[in-house]
Amino acid sequence: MIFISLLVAGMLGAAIVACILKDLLTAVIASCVVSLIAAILFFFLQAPDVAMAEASIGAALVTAVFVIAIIRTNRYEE
Amino acid sequence: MTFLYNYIYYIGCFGLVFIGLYIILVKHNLIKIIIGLNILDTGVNLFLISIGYIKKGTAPIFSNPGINPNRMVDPVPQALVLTAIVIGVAVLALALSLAIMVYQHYGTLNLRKVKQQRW
Amino acid sequence: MRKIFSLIILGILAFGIWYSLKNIPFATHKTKVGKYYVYKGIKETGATNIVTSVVVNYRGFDTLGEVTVLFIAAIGLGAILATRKKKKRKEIEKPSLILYTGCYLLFPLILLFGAYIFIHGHLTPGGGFQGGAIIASAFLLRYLGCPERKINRKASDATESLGGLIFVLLGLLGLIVGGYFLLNFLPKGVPNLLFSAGIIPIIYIAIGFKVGSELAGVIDNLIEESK
Amino acid sequence: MVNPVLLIVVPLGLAFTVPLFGFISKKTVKYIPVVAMGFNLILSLLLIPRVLEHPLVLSIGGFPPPFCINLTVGPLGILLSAVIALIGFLVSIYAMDYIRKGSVEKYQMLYILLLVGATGAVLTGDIFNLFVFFEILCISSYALVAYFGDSLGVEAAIKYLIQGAIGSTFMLLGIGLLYGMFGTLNMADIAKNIKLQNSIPISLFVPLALFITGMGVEAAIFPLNSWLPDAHSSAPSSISAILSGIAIKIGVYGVVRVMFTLFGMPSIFHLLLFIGIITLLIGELAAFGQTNIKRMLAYSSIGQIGLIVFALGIATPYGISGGLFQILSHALSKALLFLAVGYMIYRTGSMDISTFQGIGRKMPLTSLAFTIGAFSLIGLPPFIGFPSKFLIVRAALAKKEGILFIVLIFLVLFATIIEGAYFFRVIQVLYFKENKENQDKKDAPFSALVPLIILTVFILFIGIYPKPVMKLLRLASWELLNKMDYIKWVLGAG
Repeated sequence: MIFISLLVAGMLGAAIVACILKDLLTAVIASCVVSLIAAILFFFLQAPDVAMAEASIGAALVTAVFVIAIIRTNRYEE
Repeated sequence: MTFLYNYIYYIGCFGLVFIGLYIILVKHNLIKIIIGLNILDTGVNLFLISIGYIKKGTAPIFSNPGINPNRMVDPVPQALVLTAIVIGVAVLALALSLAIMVYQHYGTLNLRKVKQQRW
Repeated sequence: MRKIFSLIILGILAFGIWYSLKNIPFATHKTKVGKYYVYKGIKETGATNIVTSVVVNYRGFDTLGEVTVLFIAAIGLGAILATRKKKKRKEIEKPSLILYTGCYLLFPLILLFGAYIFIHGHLTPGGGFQGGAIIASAFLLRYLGCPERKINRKASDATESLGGLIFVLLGLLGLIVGGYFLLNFLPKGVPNLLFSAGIIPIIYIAIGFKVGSELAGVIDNLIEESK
Repeated sequence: MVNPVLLIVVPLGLAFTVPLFGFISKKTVKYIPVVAMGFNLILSLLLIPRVLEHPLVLSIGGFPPPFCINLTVGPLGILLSAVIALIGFLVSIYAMDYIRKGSVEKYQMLYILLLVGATGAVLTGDIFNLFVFFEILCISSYALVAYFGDSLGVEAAIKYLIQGAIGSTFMLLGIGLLYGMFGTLNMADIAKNIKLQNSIPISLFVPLALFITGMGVEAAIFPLNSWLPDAHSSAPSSISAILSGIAIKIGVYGVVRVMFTLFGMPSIFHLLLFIGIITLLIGELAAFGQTNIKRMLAYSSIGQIGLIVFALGIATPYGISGGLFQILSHALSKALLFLAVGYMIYRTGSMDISTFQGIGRKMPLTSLAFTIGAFSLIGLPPFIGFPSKFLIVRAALAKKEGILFIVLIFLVLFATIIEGAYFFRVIQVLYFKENKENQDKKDAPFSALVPLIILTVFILFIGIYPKPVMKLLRLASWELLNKMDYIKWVLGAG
């Protein structure tokens, strides 16, 4: 239980970091961490299918697409 | 401890929902808003899955014949979330391509400066 | 000002949801639909992974829609980015030998893993979407490591539409054979074997190919068009 | 073998084959939407008599209803799907010549899929499936708004996308809450479980509010409509016709279906009355001040949506028939207006109303179509707008609830006068002003005139002889008002 609480706290912390930071690349990595921890939580909630989808789509591909978009635009929030 | 057990997942998912909504409502940067959408989606998905959970449940897969179907978690929310994740990715990819186009036309990602049309 | 305003809105929303959640206690049995699937699923569809049987068979229409959504996103992204003015891009740095060889060797292995995931979708966790995403990530790796190798756009377009067509045609065959769209009309076989569960593996393989080529196409579009 | 599932599946299959046809010949591609929508039109016309006898409930996958997705094809569903197929068919003929820029193949695919989403959303009987089809509709319209890739279109599309994405997430949250409470996703099954008397508990009000917010974004009801004028005015004209004629109606359908069939409690319908009247006034007042013709039409769409929502909020059989009739009449008239305006803009190269001086003599058929559409929208006899508005006012008068309805009717008539004022201004510019620059303009090509003429014929015919439509509308309003019947169709008598 403590472990899950720590995971949830870490997830919310990463989300807040994604909210605060001005550097978009770091914010994207933080949102990737959110997805990754969410995937672990899915696994603890006995949903291996969803955990797999979240890890491969939510954490990997989405982050890649974000990073490509940031390369094409501007890295810093004005 | 029982409070933690009962509510920790709900706290996590609605925390994500509110942080996501806050980002969307407050920030002006387009990429930041799309990050907010992603976090919001994740939160809603987590909520749907935690609805279907059962105390000491097992995954809904008959990997060996001895598994008791009574202990399995609800498979429906998992199916819904699979759909929702894919839809989320589709919206996100489209949004990012539009963001690239906005940057090309306006030279900025700040939505306050992207204002050719008004009421 | 804006921050305070949005915090007030969020506060109202939080209050409402808190009230609703009191009716939904955590970790208890509450659904009759889920029970039905868990008890009857293996007999009615032959798939040991109940989530797969729900996704492909009981709620197969949703999955058809979901595949369509991804298809729309891939096409829409292509249509939008095609209007972009092409710019000359700086010379890309050549990857080092180790990176190149690593990606070159890993690429077929990841493809194989993705194929394994979606072929065994009805037996183990995983399925068309997860397998497709893994295949797309293999293509992403190849773009990063070996930038001069491109995917064949014509082939990937053809895969996309063939995957979708197979899904629709299987559904229509069910309509012709048994009078219901997406009826599982093939023999169910013995559960826990690879060749079981009727049309479920076929549909998941089609979805796997389709999702893989669509996501790879999305990445390809985003990377290519900016040159 | 006439099965309603073909209404969704055949166009979907054809959309998937478009790239394959594209390999063979690029020219054949533009006929595919015409074929798909023509098929849908014929099929839904064939289905109407059968549905009027008894509503069709089809389960997909061959399992009993609450355990699988089912299509519930009642009078309302078949009416709306016929309207979608009709407008889609005509606009696809129009677009054969109109869309030349960009990748035509992709346009045609997205166009078919938009209509597939709309058809699926009105036919389905499962709340999550409704969400999925809604997403198909929304995502393809985001992409189509930005189809030309110009700065205005991209800006409109990104604003539309952000609001729409928040809306659909809210809807998903609402679905999650309902599933957690009742453990089922079938709409009839949920409706059976919700037994409201006079007050609504907060725990049920929250999902209702989430649904209304989520679908209200697509329906453009009052506080959620800031995306609409941008999106409808920057899209290609054929897409503006579809978005104004069909897409926002699907949003209204979603709101109405959730409120009436799922929750079905009379005291919440008053909410619709006020939302409707505010939307109506804001839309018409904003339209009055516009100089850009497409923006003017877009604001007028907001106003008309307000009128539809107002009529549905009356919640008597006459009121709901009036609202549904208004959906039909607005779909036909607004599609006609946008299609006519499309070629005027194409010929003059500007969206400003003042550049259209003297167009009425040089493009007579297009201008005539515009005039008829405008008259019908204002509600002049003998066009289709007259019986629909008449029905709404009559239903509001029949509701004897003191001064409230008198004031509301007065506001509706006031909005109609504003509407008349700005449309007559445009018509005056078209016919009674001279301009030397517009001397050499030709009329629209044949493929564009055919849909304009067909729409005009429909507007005149239904306006003069509304009886066959009225029968269908009465049954459709009965379907919305009688939640018990709906449950009985799907789940049987038990």
